Parts: sequence; C-alpha cells; structure tokens
Amino acid sequence: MTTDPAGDAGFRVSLSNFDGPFDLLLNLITKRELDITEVSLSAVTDEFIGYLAELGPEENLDEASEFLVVAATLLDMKVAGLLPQGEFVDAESVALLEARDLLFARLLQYRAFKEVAVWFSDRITHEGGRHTRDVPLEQKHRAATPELKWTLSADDFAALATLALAPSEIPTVGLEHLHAPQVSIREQAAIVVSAVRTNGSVTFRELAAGVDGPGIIVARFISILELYRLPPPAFEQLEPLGELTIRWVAETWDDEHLQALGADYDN
Amino acid sequence: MTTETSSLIPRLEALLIVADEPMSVTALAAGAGSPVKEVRAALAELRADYDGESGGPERGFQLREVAGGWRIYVREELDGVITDFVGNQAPARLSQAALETLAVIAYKQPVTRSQVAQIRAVNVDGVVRTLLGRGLITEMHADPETGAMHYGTTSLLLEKLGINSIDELPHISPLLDDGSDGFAGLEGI
Amino acid sequence: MTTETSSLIPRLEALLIVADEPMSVTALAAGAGSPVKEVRAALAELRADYDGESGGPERGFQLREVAGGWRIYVREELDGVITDFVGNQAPARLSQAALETLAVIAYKQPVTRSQVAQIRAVNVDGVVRTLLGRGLITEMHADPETGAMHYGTTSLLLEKLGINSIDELPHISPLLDDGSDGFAGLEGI
Repeated sequence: MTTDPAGDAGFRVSLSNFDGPFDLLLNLITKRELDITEVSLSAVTDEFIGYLAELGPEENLDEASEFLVVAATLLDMKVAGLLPQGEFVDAESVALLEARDLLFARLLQYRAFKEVAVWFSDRITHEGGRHTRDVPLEQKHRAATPELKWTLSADDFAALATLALAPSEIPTVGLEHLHAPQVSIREQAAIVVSAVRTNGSVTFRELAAGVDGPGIIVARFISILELYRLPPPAFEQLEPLGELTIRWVAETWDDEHLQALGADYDN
Repeated sequence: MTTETSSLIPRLEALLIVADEPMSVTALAAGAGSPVKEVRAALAELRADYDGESGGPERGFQLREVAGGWRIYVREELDGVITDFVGNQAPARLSQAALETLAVIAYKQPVTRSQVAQIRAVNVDGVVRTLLGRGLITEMHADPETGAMHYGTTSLLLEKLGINSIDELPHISPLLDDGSDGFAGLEGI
Repeated sequence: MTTETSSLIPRLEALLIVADEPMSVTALAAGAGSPVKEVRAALAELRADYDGESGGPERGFQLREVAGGWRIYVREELDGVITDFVGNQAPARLSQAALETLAVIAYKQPVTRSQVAQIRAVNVDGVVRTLLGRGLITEMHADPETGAMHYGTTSLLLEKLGINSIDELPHISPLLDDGSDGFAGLEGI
C-alpha cells in the first residue's frame, strides 16, 4: 500500500513505554534512545501476529519481505521453545531475552542491508550512465601482441568442450555432517499419525513428552507441518506460542500419504 | 626531474588512451618505465589538469580512480551529450532481491550462501547464480570442513559502483554487522 | 562566440573520447548541437591545443583527420610505448577460462555472450574481448530483436586446430552438448 514498508500505514505497536510505528521503534533502538531490554517481546509478537492476520494477500511484496524476516525469526524462536531448556526456573525468561535480542538484531540487520541496497541501486544506475574510453587497439598495436602459443589438437579441443559444456551446478553445501544420528521424518510422522488417530486429539506437548533427544522433537514438529499440507489433521492454537492441539478429522487416509510425507527432507 | 615528469605525463596519457579497463598504478609504471611513486604523482597532476585546475581549460573528459585503477571517462556533466548521441542501452536492472543479496555479500565477504540466506530469511541460490553470471561476485574458497563455498565481490562490482575499493562502501552500524552475536555491543550501556 | 566555443570544445572532446572510429564533422556537429562551421574551427583549435601550440603541454594523444573523420590517436612518437606495453602485457598463451569459453563458442556458434555466460556460469565479457583481440572469434550478426551480438569462430582457429572447416571438429556427446535443452529428445517416451 505504502512505499514505506513500516511507516504510518504499516505495522504499529503499542507497548507500555512506546506507542507508534514499528519502524520508529527500530530507529530508537538503533540510536540507543530506547533500551532493547525494556521492550516486551511477547507484546510485539502479539501485535505482529494481529497485523499479519489483517494483511491482505495482495499487500505489496516489499512489506511482505520485511515481515518474512520477522516471521522466520519468530518461527526459529518457536522451534527453539519446543526444545528442552533444562530444569532451571529462569530458563524460560533467559530464552525469552535471547529471543528478543535475536529478533531485533535480525530485524535491524536486515533493515540495514535493505537500506544500503538502495545505495547500491542508485550507484549502479548512476555509473551505468557514465561513458568510458573503451576503444579497440589500433591494428598496428594489435600486431605487436606476442604470437599465440597453441598446443591443443582438435581432439584436445573437443575434450575441453565436453568439459566446458557439461551442465555445471553451483556446488551445494553438504549437510550430512549436521545429522549425526539421522532422524527420519517419515518414521516420526508415522508415530505422530498413529498417536493422533488412536487418541483423536493430542497436544504437541504430549507428542514430545518422554522423547530422547531434540532431533526427534524437531522431526515430529516438522512432520506436523508436513501433515498440515494434507487434509487429515486439524490444528488448534488458541494464542500465539500457546498450546498446540492436533485433532484427527480425516475421512480418507491411506499409507500412500505417509509414503509421500517428508519426501522433501530425504536428502 | 621536471623533464622526467614532463615526458612521463604524455607516456601515461598514451597508455590511458588505449586502455579498455581501469589500469593499476603498477601496470602504468611498467608501461611508462617510471617508478610507481612518480607515476602516482603524475596521475594526480593529470587529473587536476583535466579538471582545469592547472591553468588550462576543463576538458570534456576526466581521469578517475575506479576499482583500483585509473581510467578516462567522459566528464560527468557531459554524459548527457553522449547519451543523446549514441542512445543509452539501459543496463539490465538487478532485482530488489539481487541488490539486497549483493549488499549482504559485499559487507560480509567472504560469506557462504547459507549465511546470506539466514540474513535474508529466504533461499538465495538463484540470486547468487545471477550475480555470478553478471560477474559481480565470485567464488573465493570452499570451507575446508563443510565444503561450503565462500563468495566475495569482484572488481567489476567496484567499477559498476564507481568506487575504488570496498572500503568506500557506506558505513553501516557495527551494531548491525552480525545478528548472530545478538546485542553483545549493547552490553556496555 | 567565445563562450560558445568554450562550451563547444568540451562537448567535442566528450564525443571524440568515446568514438571508436573517425567521426565526420557533420556527425560531430549533430552530437554537439552546433553549426558545422564552428565545429570545424573548434576541431582545428583542439588539434593545435593537443599539439602544444596553445600554451599548454603537448599531449600523449593527438587529434587527426583521417578518412573523412576526426579521431583521437596515440601521438605517433609514443607508439613505441604502446607497442612495448602490448608486447609485454598480453600472455602468449590463452588461460584455461579463455580456452573453455572458446570451446563453448566453437561448438555453439552463433552464440551470444550471455548464452556463453549462462553455460559457463561466470561472466565472460573480458574473455570474449581477449578472444576477439586474438582474432580467434568474430562478431557474426546482431540479434534483430535484442541487439545481442552473436559470435563465431574464425579461420585462424581452424588453422590452429589443423582442420579445414568447423564440421571437422570432433563430435562430442550429444547428451552433454546442451544443458539448456533439458531432455527434449526424451519427450516421446
């Protein structure tokens, strides 16, 4: 709607110590006029989710991309919140503090790069309009270039061509080392499906109870996200970051669905 | 010394007039057969001369130091004359996503694709491929442990930005320079 | 008249500095937006200026009227500087990148720079310029729609490879010969 992604028409927050556009909040934090530790993350999160709910599907992409960072960070935090935090009473507030830092750090960082990208664009456009002296060498000077040493036979040349024309892939990052004990999303999904079908309704807390290792909890969470893409379960979450309840509402279900689950994660 | 310089400057002008890319001071020194220090001084003198600061007229061209080298450009105020005459083939514009990714790589280099993706919260593979194809970034080295490729910017980018080195990028707050560190920099407040 | 001329000269210099072939007086007059007569006078003035006849230094370049047009050239006495420089600069053998690009052009011709860049996944502008300079490739025709230049190989390459025509290049595996076509040939299966 507006070219200013988080301007007056954009995302606003109302906190005990601040009321105004989110962008201004970030500005104050950058300029250190507001202490980041005094900003309530849960209040910002609530307002953000409320704002997202109001955003129409055709909102401009620029705005959406900024909030993608918010959403990704919130999702990270949510996943982090699902992992065991230890037995300390304070663990939750420590995690909250870290999460708040992370959210604002990422947002400020993203915004800084977004702003500097405008500088890049302006400079490139400006320089694109400049003209340089770029004139081929005169023949008499070109003749002075040392004669080319050529050692390739036609067959060498063809071998070189074969190599050069082979589809080149950008090397991908190996993730194997990250999955020391491999957890199968499909296996975990099977467990989740059977638990939900047997009980009719299960909370995520129950699904994650008594599980050995964070990897499996994450796998079960991912398998729920995967299930969300299929018709079977219904989700219920009364408040942001609140209890997640999964109910079985599927009328048709076969194991083929299960086979397809987690296919994206197979590699 | 005066005769040295007075014959050095035309030699430099001859080299600059045939150059089709920014020429480093060392290349010019080799070509002109003069010490680097003298060449550097002569280039500064020549730049001032073309700018009309040595008593002569301001020329229709100027000498600029760009991307670590020296090159003759049409004087900025006269770019319009050339554009009107030859027409301007508008360079293919970079998308917003490509510009943002380029900015992240410029400030964070050497940096891996997944590090860039984390900052932008989206997959950047396609954009990185575009930037590689445009010659604006290059592969620097693979991480010895993970094999992840690290990317950095090229001198072509400096040329496109019209700056001499990556140090001339606008300053961004050190606070913002690494989200993964959280707000370590604020601890002292 | 004096102010007219003083702003006309820089405009002419701007036009001449980017021209890669001699420019006729009428073309220069059109580009500078001044009458032919004034342009002719200004060109003579400029030539004298570059030759050091107007109180300024003799430049390393000169303005010459050649083949019915005006062009900036390296001053004749300094040709030796350029010849030595070019002779020492250009590597006597092609880099691996240049050879691979040449191979792509040989098998894909006529092909545009951006098509080659896409296949090689890197910017090839500099390499294409080298190959053109070496006379191993040549401009064939511009795309009527996009204006993109198509390149092909020359008889010099055939000579280097010891073959008579491009058809004598050894056949390379068709599966590998075009990633961009995907597996069009398999569609019928």
